[in-house]
Amino acid sequence: MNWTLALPELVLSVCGLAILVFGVIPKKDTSLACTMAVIAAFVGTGVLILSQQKGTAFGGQYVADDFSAFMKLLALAAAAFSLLLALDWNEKEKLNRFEFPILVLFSTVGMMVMISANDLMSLYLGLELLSLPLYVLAAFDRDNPRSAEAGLKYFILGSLASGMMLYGSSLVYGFAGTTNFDRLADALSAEAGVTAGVIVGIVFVIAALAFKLAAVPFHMWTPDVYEGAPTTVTAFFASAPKVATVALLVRVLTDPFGEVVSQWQQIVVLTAILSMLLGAFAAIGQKNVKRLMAYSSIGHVGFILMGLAVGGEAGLRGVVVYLAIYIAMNIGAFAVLVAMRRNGRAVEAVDDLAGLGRTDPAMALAMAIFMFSMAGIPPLAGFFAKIYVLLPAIEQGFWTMAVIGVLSSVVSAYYYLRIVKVMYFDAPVAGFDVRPAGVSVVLAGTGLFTLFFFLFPAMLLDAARHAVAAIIG
Amino acid sequence: MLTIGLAHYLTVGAILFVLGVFGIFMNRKNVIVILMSIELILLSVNLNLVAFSSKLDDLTGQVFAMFILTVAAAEAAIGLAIVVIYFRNHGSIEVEDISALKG
Amino acid sequence: MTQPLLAEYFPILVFLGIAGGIAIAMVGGSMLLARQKPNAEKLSAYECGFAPFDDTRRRFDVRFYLVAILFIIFDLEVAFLFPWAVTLGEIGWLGFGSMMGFLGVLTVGFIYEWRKGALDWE
Amino acid sequence: MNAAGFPILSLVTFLPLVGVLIIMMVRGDEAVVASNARWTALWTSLVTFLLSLILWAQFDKTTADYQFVEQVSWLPDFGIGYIMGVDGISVLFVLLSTLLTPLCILASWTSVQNRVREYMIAFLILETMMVGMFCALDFMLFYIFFEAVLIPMFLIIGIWGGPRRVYASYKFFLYTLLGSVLMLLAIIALWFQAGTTSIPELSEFDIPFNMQVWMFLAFFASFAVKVPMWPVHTWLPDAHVEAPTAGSVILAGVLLKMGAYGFLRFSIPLLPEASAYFAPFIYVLSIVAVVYTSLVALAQQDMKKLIAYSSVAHMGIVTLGIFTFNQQGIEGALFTMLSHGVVSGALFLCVGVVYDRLHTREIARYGGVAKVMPGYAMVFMLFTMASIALPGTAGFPGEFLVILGAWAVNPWIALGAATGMVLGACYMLTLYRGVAFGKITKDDVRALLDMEAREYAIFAPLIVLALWMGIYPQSFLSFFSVTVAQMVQQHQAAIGAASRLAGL
Amino acid sequence: MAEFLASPLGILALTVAKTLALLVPVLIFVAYLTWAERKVLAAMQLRRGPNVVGPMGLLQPFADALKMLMKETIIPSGSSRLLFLGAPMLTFTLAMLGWAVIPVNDGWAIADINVGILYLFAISSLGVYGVIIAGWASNSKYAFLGALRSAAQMVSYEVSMGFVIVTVLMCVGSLNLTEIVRAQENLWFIIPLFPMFIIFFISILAETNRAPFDLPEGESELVAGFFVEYSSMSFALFFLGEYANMILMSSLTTILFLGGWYAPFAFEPFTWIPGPVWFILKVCFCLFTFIWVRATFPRYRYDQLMRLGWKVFLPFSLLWLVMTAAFLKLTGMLPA
Repeated sequence: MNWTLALPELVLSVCGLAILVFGVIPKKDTSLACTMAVIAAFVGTGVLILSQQKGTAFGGQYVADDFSAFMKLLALAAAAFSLLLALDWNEKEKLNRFEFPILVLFSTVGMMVMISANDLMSLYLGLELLSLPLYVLAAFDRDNPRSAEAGLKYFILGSLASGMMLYGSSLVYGFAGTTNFDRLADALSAEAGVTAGVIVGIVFVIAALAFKLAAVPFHMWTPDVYEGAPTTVTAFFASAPKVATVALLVRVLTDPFGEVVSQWQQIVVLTAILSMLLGAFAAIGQKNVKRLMAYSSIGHVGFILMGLAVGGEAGLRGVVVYLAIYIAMNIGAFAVLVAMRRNGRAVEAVDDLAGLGRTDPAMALAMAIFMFSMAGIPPLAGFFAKIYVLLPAIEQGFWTMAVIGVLSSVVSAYYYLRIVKVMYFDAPVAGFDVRPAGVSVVLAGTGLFTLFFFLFPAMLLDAARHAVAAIIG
Repeated sequence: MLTIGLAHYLTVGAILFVLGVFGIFMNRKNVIVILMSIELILLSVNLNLVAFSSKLDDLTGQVFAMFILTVAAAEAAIGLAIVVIYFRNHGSIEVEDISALKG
Repeated sequence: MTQPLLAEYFPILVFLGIAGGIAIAMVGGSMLLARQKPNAEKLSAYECGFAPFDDTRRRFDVRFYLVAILFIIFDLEVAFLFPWAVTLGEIGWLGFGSMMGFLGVLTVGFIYEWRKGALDWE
Repeated sequence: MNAAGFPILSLVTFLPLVGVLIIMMVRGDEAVVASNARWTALWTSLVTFLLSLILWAQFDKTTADYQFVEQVSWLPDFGIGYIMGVDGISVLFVLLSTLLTPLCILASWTSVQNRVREYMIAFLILETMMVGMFCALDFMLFYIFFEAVLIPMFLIIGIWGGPRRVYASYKFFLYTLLGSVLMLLAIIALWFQAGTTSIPELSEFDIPFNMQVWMFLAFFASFAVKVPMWPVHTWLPDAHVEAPTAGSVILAGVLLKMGAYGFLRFSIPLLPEASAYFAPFIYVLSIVAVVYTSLVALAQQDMKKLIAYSSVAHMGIVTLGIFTFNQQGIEGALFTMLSHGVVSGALFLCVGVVYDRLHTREIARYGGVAKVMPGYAMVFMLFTMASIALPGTAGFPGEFLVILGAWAVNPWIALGAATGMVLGACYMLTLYRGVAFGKITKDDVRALLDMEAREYAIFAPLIVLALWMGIYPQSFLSFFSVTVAQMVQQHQAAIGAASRLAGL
Repeated sequence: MAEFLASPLGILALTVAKTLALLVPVLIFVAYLTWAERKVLAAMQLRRGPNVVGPMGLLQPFADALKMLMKETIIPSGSSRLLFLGAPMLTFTLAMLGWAVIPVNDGWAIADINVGILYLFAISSLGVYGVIIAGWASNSKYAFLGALRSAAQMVSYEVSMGFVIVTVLMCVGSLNLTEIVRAQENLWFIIPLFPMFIIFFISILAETNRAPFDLPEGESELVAGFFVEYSSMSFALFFLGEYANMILMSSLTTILFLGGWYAPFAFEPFTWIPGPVWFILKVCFCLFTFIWVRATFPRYRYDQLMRLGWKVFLPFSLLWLVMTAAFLKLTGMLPA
């Protein structure tokens, strides 16, 4: 029982519990200290992951490999950055309750479990541990009707998704006889193992994960939840959980279901295409930045799914690289959203960004970088992300998907440009309140990464290659 | 005497599942009904798992069912809490009223 | 497929039938035997002389929800404890430790609830 | 390492970014920042230009090989490297870019008053991207520079442009992006075929014909928009009209050449059979562009629009020349590109001179400018003549060579091109007459002052060039004649090989 | 005959007979419990109690039953009829259902299922439904509030009850009720687990809504709580259900802590008396304590009640559970 492999998760959980106790005991406000403690815990866990051994534990339920390590680090970084963003905003919005970082922490633990899941059971547990805090976080601004509604919607649809996943898992279990990924792969590699029941189960599982990932046609909740939830929560939503879900999807589709590629590939291709198209077109008319980002995220998920549909070493590497770059851009963009406060009130209309190029050139520059990058304009990181996904797609002959992908990225460039246009071309309205330090740190980090990624792409690429090798080999 | 076999359990499970899904989408009255529908879905899954577990003579399914029960409890707790928050803000838990966010 | 197991529960089914039958017979018998003479006043809900002026079920204290939620959590804990307790002799120190970890987590939750005042009624 | 002894191309490419850094670091009130930004940008671009003159001096005109080559491993996994180098085709464009940039900065000295710092930064970044694009010897690298140009140009048009700048900038951006993403797909496909994106290696590689067709279409989508060829030229008049003067200059002087350069660098050497296959199609589009846009230009009231349409017509001549696949045609096309870069840039500057004074570009608002601004009238006339391709000016040798080359292919095509030249004379002279001659009817025109020293300084090098290119074209032709000769030879070899294959 | 008994119909007939043989005495027991309660209370309050109907009022329960039977069944106009009538039936049925697994003597349980304690625990949990449905269906504020209070109270104490049961199970190693009793052959669990016994006993008081935890039906504030709207036989069913539950819980206490059918000392003359008699005696003792408590203690305030359940019993029983587990584990005294 080599449970020490799961040490990062265990340590993080224990830290979470300790911080919870530490946060609740004193009478005074402990939110700042708790946030800092959680960030420290994230950093510590990251170090642990780096020094972690590889292998499987808990009777095959849990696997620690290079892939999981990479994804976990990514998720931890995303979570830590989201928390940095949350510091000031939550305080101003009177959301500075110490539960916030702790919920983020537990959600992150869920992600880590999910990333390391090697069994439908641990997959489910991780997914729920990830989701449950998110439901709460969405409704965190409990006196705000929109937040409560976002929480409710997210909860209902999220629960439905996990129900679907469970139903699928039960079928897979019943017809394949096991829930363990390795044994599933064995079972499915036999001709007789692939029965209709298993296929239905797999479809259900994939659909549920697509739900969590907000891929079309399971995206309905995304814009509402993104808009309704507090901005800092949305920043978290849009980043870290995506890492975990994608990681899981990668593992599930390559490891146990890899033997039945032909059964799910078309579904993923279709989902990818629809997501890219919807992400491109639906965002055009949006007035609310958060909504816009929601649709944008759907489009990016489409690209990620493209890599997944293509599969293989190159495809998965594309997924990993895209994900990492997307997370950086996205958190950066949300940092700007978090800084959108005027006279002490949070604003979130696209037009509120008007003239940011005058009033806060640095932030406007960063935002412009993120927008151009998301649109896929070289030499920014987003361009490379798209390349690494398009590359295998074309290699494997997925021409339709690739062409639709690039065309949708042109369409989406339209609305990314709109933000740049509003910031630089439009007459300034009153400036935003002073940019909080946390936002500046995040902006600087993600902005420099996005801008200068092209100088040393090899670092990320090598890491991605190692990660993918672990899951393919 | 009628022997109750795997197919029967699966059929009941499928019916419950479909009922649950329809309960979520068709329901126009009350959010609590949605929560109950979710429980129904989880129930159907448990039924499936336990039936399979018995059929396969493998404990995994039952362990899985236990986990689902646990998580379902947590989920129900959170769901109830969110419904309460929602109710306090909107003064109603009618499904048709959930439309402040649109686009 | 599980006939022997079900057979053990057969008496319970019989029990259920008989007990339910008695209950129905008692209520039904009373309704048949006794004179039924309802009127509007008699059928109105009990109020201290007022006409009822609000929907009864409209709102109630959120703390009841809280108790319900707490119950769900702790009752589940008990559900896990049952099999653990019965097999404690066979599962070794790892089994013991796991449950202690689980209880520890719950204790932290309990401390949290306590400090947050979830356990105070007033 | 190379002929210059140091990585000169990278230095020329990235030197402007040093200027950007300096400008970004300046703190102080707006006036200080603005003047600092102007001077820094000017000096940076001048130093860059001077540095680039080394290329002129050290370029070996006797070989068609790539020179000053630098190679650094960049994305070894994907076979993408950072490869820079120039040959006869590109070296003069590097010089053209580095020359026009300081002129543009000078031209914007007083006309751009708000957000000077950002403006200068945008221009310097633009310079980096342009130079980088012409130097890139890796297809992916090329694409990156090619696309990245969009960002500063979008901002230049959108922020400092005219009333419909938002529309124009969007149109510019999206048109070009749409074209280039298709090219991106083709690049990726090519990459898989060849396993590399290095241009020298790619040109050794044979691509099956049906794949060539698809790739040609994808490349065409990108380059044709950029050139721009009829009928995807409509972004150009909008962009030109709305862009600030310097933006128009760069746009006409360099950015339009990117498309034609792309044809020369990629379409023809990499896809010789497909190029030959599509050549008639290109001829038709080019002739239509030349004739149609000339007619449209005749009807314009707006000076910039008129020149913009004339650019489309000139670029039609260029594409025509490129696809003749013979020495004269391609040399002519290259020369026309250079001369057009100088001349149309200068024309836009001419418009800018009067626009700065009266803030209108309507031809009818002027008239009789020659009386009050004799110096300006002289300069303007010179460039008008050059644009008409009067012998002795920069425009002539190129267009003449193209017509010669076209004649070799098909006399009717040459006739079409010649018609364009005639029409060009019509609209250019109309423009010039409308602005310079006639009675002065408006008071504000009467009060116009002639050009000042700074403006002469801007025009001086252009005048020199326009005359030099016209009178002694050989000093420019010599740069690329060897390269072109080799290109033509390779093309014919490839076509021959293909037809032999087909014959088998 | 033997052949008939082996046939399905025969099994059915036998089971019905067994069931009736248990249920009828239980119902009579319930009836006399009400009589006994009044008598004991009267004695404690120096009164006489029922003494008119029959000798010593022994026929009083039947008189009461007859009266109930002849009363009009009132169904309030705003109520949900089906639920309104269903709730008392449910309560009653559940109270009866538990008896199916109670072993009065070794091997005497009608359904000797291997998870008997879980079954009982589940049945007693379901009791909440009767209460909630009654309160909801009545459409009366008092009933509704009473039902909520009752439900909250029942679930609150159920948790600590659960912990207590788990502690006992650890000492037994089985979920079977007969096994649990057998494990106490030498030592009743009341001795090593005395604190848990106390908690358990108090919890079942709360679980059955008995004084001093009878707030849900607190006459002074809620005029009988969740069954304020009930009359006639449906009222009687609640009543019967409550008393049947008391007896059931007493039996459970007997099984868990008081050694079931075993004599207190395993030597003569105690062993002369048969097991079932010991069992009934122990149950009677518990019931007497129930009534004794009612006569002695004032009613709790609701917040005190919740405080006691959540803040005292829950942590204490949890702690005791952990300590017991650790002790058993360390000393190796666990049943293997």
